[in-house]
Amino acid sequence: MDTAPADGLITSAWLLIALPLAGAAVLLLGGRRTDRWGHLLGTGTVVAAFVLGLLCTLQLDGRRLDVELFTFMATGSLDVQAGLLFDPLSAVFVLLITGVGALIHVYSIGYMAHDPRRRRFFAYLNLFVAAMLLLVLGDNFVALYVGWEGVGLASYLLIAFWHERPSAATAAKKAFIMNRVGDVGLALAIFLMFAQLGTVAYDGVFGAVGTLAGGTVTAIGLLLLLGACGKSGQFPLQAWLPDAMEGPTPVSALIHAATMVTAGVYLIARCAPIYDETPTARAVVLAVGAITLMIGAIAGCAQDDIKKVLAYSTVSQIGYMFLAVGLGPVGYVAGLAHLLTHGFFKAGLFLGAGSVMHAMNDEVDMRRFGGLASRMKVTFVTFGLGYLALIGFPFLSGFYTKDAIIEAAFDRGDGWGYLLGGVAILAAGLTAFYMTRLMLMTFFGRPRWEPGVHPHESPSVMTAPMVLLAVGSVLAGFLLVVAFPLEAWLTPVFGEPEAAEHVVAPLVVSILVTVVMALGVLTAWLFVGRREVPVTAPVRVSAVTRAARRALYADAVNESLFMRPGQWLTRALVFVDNRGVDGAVNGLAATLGGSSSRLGRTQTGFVRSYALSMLGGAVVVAGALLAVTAG
Amino acid sequence: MNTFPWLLTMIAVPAVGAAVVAALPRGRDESAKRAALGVSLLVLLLAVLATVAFDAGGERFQLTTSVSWIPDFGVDFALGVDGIALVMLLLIGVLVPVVVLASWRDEPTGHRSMKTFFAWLLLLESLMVGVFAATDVFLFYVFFEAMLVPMYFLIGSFGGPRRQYAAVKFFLYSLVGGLVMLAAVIGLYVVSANELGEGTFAFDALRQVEIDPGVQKLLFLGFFVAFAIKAPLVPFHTWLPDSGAEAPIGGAVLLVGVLDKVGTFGFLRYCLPLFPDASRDLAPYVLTLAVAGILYAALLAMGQSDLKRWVSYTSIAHFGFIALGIFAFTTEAGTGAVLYMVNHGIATGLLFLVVGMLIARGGSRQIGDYGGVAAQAPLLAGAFLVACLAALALPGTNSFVSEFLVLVGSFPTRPVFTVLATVGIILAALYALLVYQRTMHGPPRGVLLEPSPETSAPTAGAGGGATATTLEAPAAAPARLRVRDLSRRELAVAAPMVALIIALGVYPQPLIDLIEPAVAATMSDVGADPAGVSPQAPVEGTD
Amino acid sequence: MIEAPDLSLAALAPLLFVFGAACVGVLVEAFAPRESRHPVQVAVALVGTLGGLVTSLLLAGEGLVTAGGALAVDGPAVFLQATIAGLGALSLLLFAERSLDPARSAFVAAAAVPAGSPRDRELMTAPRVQTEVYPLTTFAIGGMMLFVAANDLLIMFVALEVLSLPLYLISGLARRRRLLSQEAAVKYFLLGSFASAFFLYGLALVYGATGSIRLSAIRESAAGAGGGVLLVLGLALLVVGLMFKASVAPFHAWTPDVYQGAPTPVTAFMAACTKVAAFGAILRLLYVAFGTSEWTWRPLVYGIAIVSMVVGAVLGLTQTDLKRMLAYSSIAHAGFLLTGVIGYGSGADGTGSGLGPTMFYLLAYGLTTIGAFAVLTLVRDGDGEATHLSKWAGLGRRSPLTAAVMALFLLALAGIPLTSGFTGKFAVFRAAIDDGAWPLVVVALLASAVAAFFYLRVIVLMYFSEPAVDGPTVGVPGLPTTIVLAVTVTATVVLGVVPGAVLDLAEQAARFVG
Amino acid sequence: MSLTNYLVLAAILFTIGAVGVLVRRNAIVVFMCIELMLNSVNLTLVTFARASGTIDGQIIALFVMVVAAAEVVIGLAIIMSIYRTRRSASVDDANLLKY
Repeated sequence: MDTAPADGLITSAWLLIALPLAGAAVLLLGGRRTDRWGHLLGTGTVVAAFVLGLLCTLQLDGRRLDVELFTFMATGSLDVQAGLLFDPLSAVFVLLITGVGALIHVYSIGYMAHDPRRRRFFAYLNLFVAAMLLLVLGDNFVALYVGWEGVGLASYLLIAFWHERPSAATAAKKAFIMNRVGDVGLALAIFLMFAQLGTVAYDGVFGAVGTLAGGTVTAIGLLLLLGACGKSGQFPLQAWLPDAMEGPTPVSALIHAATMVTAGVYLIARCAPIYDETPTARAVVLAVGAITLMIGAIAGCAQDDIKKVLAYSTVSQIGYMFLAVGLGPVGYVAGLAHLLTHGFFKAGLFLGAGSVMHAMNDEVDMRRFGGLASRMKVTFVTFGLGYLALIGFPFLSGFYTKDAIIEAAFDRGDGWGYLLGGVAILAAGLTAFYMTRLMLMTFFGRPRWEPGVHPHESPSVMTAPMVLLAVGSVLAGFLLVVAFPLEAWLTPVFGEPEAAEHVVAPLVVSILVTVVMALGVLTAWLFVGRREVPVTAPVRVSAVTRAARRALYADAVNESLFMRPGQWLTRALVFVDNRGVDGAVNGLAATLGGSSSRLGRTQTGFVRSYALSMLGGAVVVAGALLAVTAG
Repeated sequence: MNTFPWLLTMIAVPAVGAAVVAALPRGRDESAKRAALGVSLLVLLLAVLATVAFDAGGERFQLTTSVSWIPDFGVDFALGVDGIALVMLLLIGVLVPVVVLASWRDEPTGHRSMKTFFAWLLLLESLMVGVFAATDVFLFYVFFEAMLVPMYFLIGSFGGPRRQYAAVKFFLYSLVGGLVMLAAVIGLYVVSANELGEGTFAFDALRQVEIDPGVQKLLFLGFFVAFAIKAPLVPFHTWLPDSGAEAPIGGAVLLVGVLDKVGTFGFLRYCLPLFPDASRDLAPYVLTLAVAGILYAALLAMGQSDLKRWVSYTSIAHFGFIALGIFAFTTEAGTGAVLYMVNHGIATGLLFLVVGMLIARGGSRQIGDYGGVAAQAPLLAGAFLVACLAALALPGTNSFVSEFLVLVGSFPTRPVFTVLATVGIILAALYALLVYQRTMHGPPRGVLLEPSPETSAPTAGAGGGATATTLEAPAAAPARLRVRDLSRRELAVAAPMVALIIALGVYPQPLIDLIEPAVAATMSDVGADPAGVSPQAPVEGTD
Repeated sequence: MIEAPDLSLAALAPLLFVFGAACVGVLVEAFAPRESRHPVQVAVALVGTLGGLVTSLLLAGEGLVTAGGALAVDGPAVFLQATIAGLGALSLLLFAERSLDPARSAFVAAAAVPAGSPRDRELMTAPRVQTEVYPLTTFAIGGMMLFVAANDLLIMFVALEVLSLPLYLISGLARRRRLLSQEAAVKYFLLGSFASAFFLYGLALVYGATGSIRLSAIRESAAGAGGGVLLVLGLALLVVGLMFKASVAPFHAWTPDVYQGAPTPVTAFMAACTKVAAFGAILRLLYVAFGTSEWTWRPLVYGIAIVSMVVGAVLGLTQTDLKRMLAYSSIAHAGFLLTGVIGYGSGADGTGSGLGPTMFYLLAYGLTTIGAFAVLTLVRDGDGEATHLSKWAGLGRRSPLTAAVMALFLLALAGIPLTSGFTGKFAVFRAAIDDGAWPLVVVALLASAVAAFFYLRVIVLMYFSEPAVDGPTVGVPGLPTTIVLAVTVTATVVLGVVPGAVLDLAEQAARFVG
Repeated sequence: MSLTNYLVLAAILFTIGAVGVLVRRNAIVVFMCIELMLNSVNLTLVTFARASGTIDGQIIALFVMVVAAAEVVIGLAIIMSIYRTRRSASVDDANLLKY
């Protein structure tokens, strides 16, 4: 796989990043005077980027094109060029980001209409899009890292958009910090590459990775994985993602469902050449994926906050993707396909949730919903389609992509394969359960609204994107797997797919999955649908439920393992620094002063004592001299 | 063009300016300010022109001036800059006008006239230029010590409540270090006299002297202690939080931004080239101090309740990174370290300035006395955020470039230390964002809160807060902040710094090109490959 | 048949000038009418000292032994004579200041009148001023100049007495706080003569050991015999006598009391000139007489230097009276000077040794310290000078110029670069390290760091603290004090910024003969 | 009779004088003790002069006497003046200056 210099329109691929960045700059620097048209500009830049991206993609036909921009930093043997790599993989992401991004921008026009800080909101959104595009377009790891932390910043700003709310501010900080933990892994991986290969460019690294010792490659792979876990909310760094729902709902849709959180998957797919060299690291990726998808699914079953449910669902869906890419060549495409479809239906679901909250005065507790189907038809339908797509209802997008992953898992053929496949299927059942529960609690049953709440359908500027995404959720799977196979499109990146001989016939898998899914739906109906939903969450519940509600105690663990000891350590060190280090110095000064005044006492003022001291001195001097000469 | 004595002029201009300002009649503060601003801008212009006259590819020291000063001591008044010194001069040139502007409307403690303040400031600038431009060790020492006096008066006369304690502490710490260094300076002279027959202080001549390793260690330590106190490295750091907290904002900026850089500059300019063997032997210990400092100071920063002390501790952590970069002995890390000196000067400068603006509004240094400022002073909050992001070295800000270079350059030779240091970037995120959240986010609270809660129509800044709080926040406090957002003058202070932070974060290469040759030369002095750690460099994991 | 000893009047010119002036002064005292005495005396004294200064400068580069070998008019002698004459002139100017004290003079009108008696009180306000101080001081200066040129122990002893006796007297002549002044005189006198008794006994023992008191002769026999017990004991006692004058610990006990009690101009005179003279003698004794057996005294001086630096620096920390503080500072400086003496270098004539640096240090220190005491005379309250630290609070606000000048002197004493103090320290430390005495230098540096603390404390008081409510008034100096301040300030700065020329002089002068 | 005895005697006298300075309170007596020390030195000097057969010793002794006389004049003057003020010649009473 070799890169050619870019040509034609693609030479201006940098505009993809520049446009939204310029938008952000204008909106931030322009201040109040851009308030009136700020949102339009913000949306415009992303739409423009989408169009450009589309055109570039059409010109691409399977090449890997490099856009050299300028020297970022070059000293000694380190040479970091600011350059873009436009290849099928990045093209896919460009389209996802700008496409879904554009829709969500449009949606936000309506959603944030009443917020006086809407302009800044769009600025941040643009900033995010720019950073995300840099992340997927950069042609070296440093560029990736810059985009990587750039999206982190944007996410921080957007989660904390309503920073008057302490919860929002805290959630934003938590997200940033936990991402930083991952970033350390990514950074160390880069250092290791430079130390071993003397380069940080994709081509250089991927070209030479074969020459490295196995241990080193594994180390690099694991460090990269750490970074991926941080960004994608995977175990053990998953705890920040649900809290991130403190941000405005469009943010949750764009950043914490469709695009940013899937960066980890992108990273691993992009680094396929590295992971191909190290089965160990791949195994860890698999484990992480499997664990996370269970955690997410279990936690999702017990949440009452509609956005939290979707958040945990995201966590578990990304778990699927990790599982896929962890499977190696057979899984990359499946994972990416799921990533794309997930991008559609999860974004749609979030937008739907947003529309519901919009109607319910930003109420998020599903126990306060109910019977909204009649009041909000468009939302209900679009949301419903997204729901079906997510649980993998036959022939909707989720069905295709999820099955592909599960098949790939089984295709490993060994015991692990069956285990992973089983887990995946089980999770599919759980997914069906919690999503159905969500549907029932939200749209069906008797209204349990707060007094004074008058649900109403959202304006068309909001519903239009929902409709489009719903369409996407329905068709995407079919299109990407059957009509225009993503596999073919990505061949230049991942090479020819070897025809996998299936250990379990795909049909069997599909049926199995569908049955389990049906079971999930059924149980949900039995538990939630049949009886009245209590307005306040029941207190006396099984340990399992309690654990699920608290997301298997992830936060508790983090607190007791890191936060508390950290705070204690800090307090201790402050004491040490003041009393110990500084105290030593001041102590020395005090000692000098004390000895000074004590010595001063010898200056009694009596002539005779002075004379005595002189005589003593004389004797000492004489003695000393004699000693010297004698000895 | 190179015949023009740039450096001499850059020393003379502010010195004369100081004299003029000091000579102004009492109460003429306005004119004093204008004069100070003019002079400092002139110096900036000179610095830029000097940079133009400087040929990055040329020989090591350029723009040199040298006249015999004290022949009996073999001392010359020799000036000259390499890339490292030059960028520091640029930093001085940038910071001083900003500081002057920032101190424009300060109401100093007591009834002291601002003109004295600006006179000291300009004198300080002159001496700072001198300390970086000196190529004669004796001359360097003279500037090194003389620099204390203006800073001592800036802290002592215009500082906070505990200024006397802080000033004396600052002076004594530096003096002790300086005196130990004096011993080493003299020793160096004597050694050179024995080696060359004729004693000398000229840097270039001294670099040729072969010094016996044992003696090297002693002399190295002499210099090292002085620089480690200045820089400051843990455990020589406790003076900085006091000075940083008590100094007037302008003084604090120059103290942390430039003065302390003399320490790290000294490592690079004097410790490494003059005592290469000792540097190599003692590097592990220095690196231990450096990394310990990164983690220790970061944790301490989290524990601070005083804004200015907080900034000081973050700086101590950053100095750890600089020291790491210097003593890793690779061109990449060294370049990164020098770049770090500049970037830290700008970033922490902005941090101090913004904190100063906040304190000017609230009249309190306690973090706990502020809250929810962002709601009403978005510009202030924005500037603060940029400063915090630069402090945690976010990509896109200048500090990222330098921190990345330091770490990526240190990793091949010193993996263990580098990994530990890298953990420090998590702590950096913590201490920066913790304080940002406490002061800027959350519901309005603290000293800026109006005693009488009034329910006027929310201004644009607070409106979002209004909707959000009424909708989500439990029992939105009726009491409102009333914070002036940045004034035009304050904008003029913050804007250039923010611009520099981003510009140098996106396109640092020009500075790197200035710095690299000098660093490479230094590294070859300590026997490292000036071409940098070549790929597949044998990784000595034995540190 | 005795042939007259050779006598080079030219070489003796400085001495003749000063002693002549002193004698004239006595005559003036006897015959001139009282009202015209003061100006005349001042004039005579100044002419004498300045004459001494000029002539000794003309003698620069001279190097001969004269007066039958009793006097060595060589580089160090001439340099130090010039220094003493110059510093003496400055001190005399301080004596002559009449515009500061409401009683027109710092000296008591009639020393014989009991302090506090009615007569004393009426004299307090009388216009009558006392003029005996001028000839007395001139004699002292002469004695000092003789001291540094003495080439045999007897002359040294005589010179010692000639310089001491007038000092005993004038330190008791303060116009205000007479009790303190008299007490200072008594203490100084008793301890001083006690010390000279030691010196004398040492002289006797050396004479006994070597059969001669000529320094060169002593050197020969010391080199030959390596010095018997007698010689060593003699050396010890001589050193004690001289160290006392130089106020080196542990022979410093008198210094704080006398400095505090004596009239400030006299203190200035003692602090500057006596130190120069004493160190001149020490250098000559150690280098010329015992130069060949330096291994005997070097460890001793090494130790004494450390003791002196530490005692001076540490005890200075807690002083609350400025004059007392400066006394301890002078003890510490004596230690620093000894580090210069340690730098013995090569060759008994002192070439390439600490001799030149030490002499430079003496000059620099003398000028600075006179200046500091001159500032002290300006700051006054109800009864004379306000020397208590607390009175100086906020002086920087009340009279910036005075405070600035004082700050300069303090920084110089602390040895901050670009002041004469730094140049001097650097020079002597370099000499010491050159001779391998770097541990001593490290101690010295730490000591000066400690000492810096109490200098800083004064600056902190003057600038960083609020003015005291009953603060002192800062008198407007008359012409003499103004001259002194101008000279000392200039010297302190010049010797710090461009010391080259003077360092050269000192280096060229660093040649002992005889 | 050996000259050593004279030296020893002189040494003893010197010591007596020194000790006297330390133990006696009256300023006059203290001063007399110092005179005693000086005179013991004179004895030493003449002894050595005799031993070495030179006359320098005697000459020095003469000088010393003259100087001592001068010292007496000065000393008594100072002591007198303080006595008249304090009405006491005890050196321990002069104790205002200390620490």
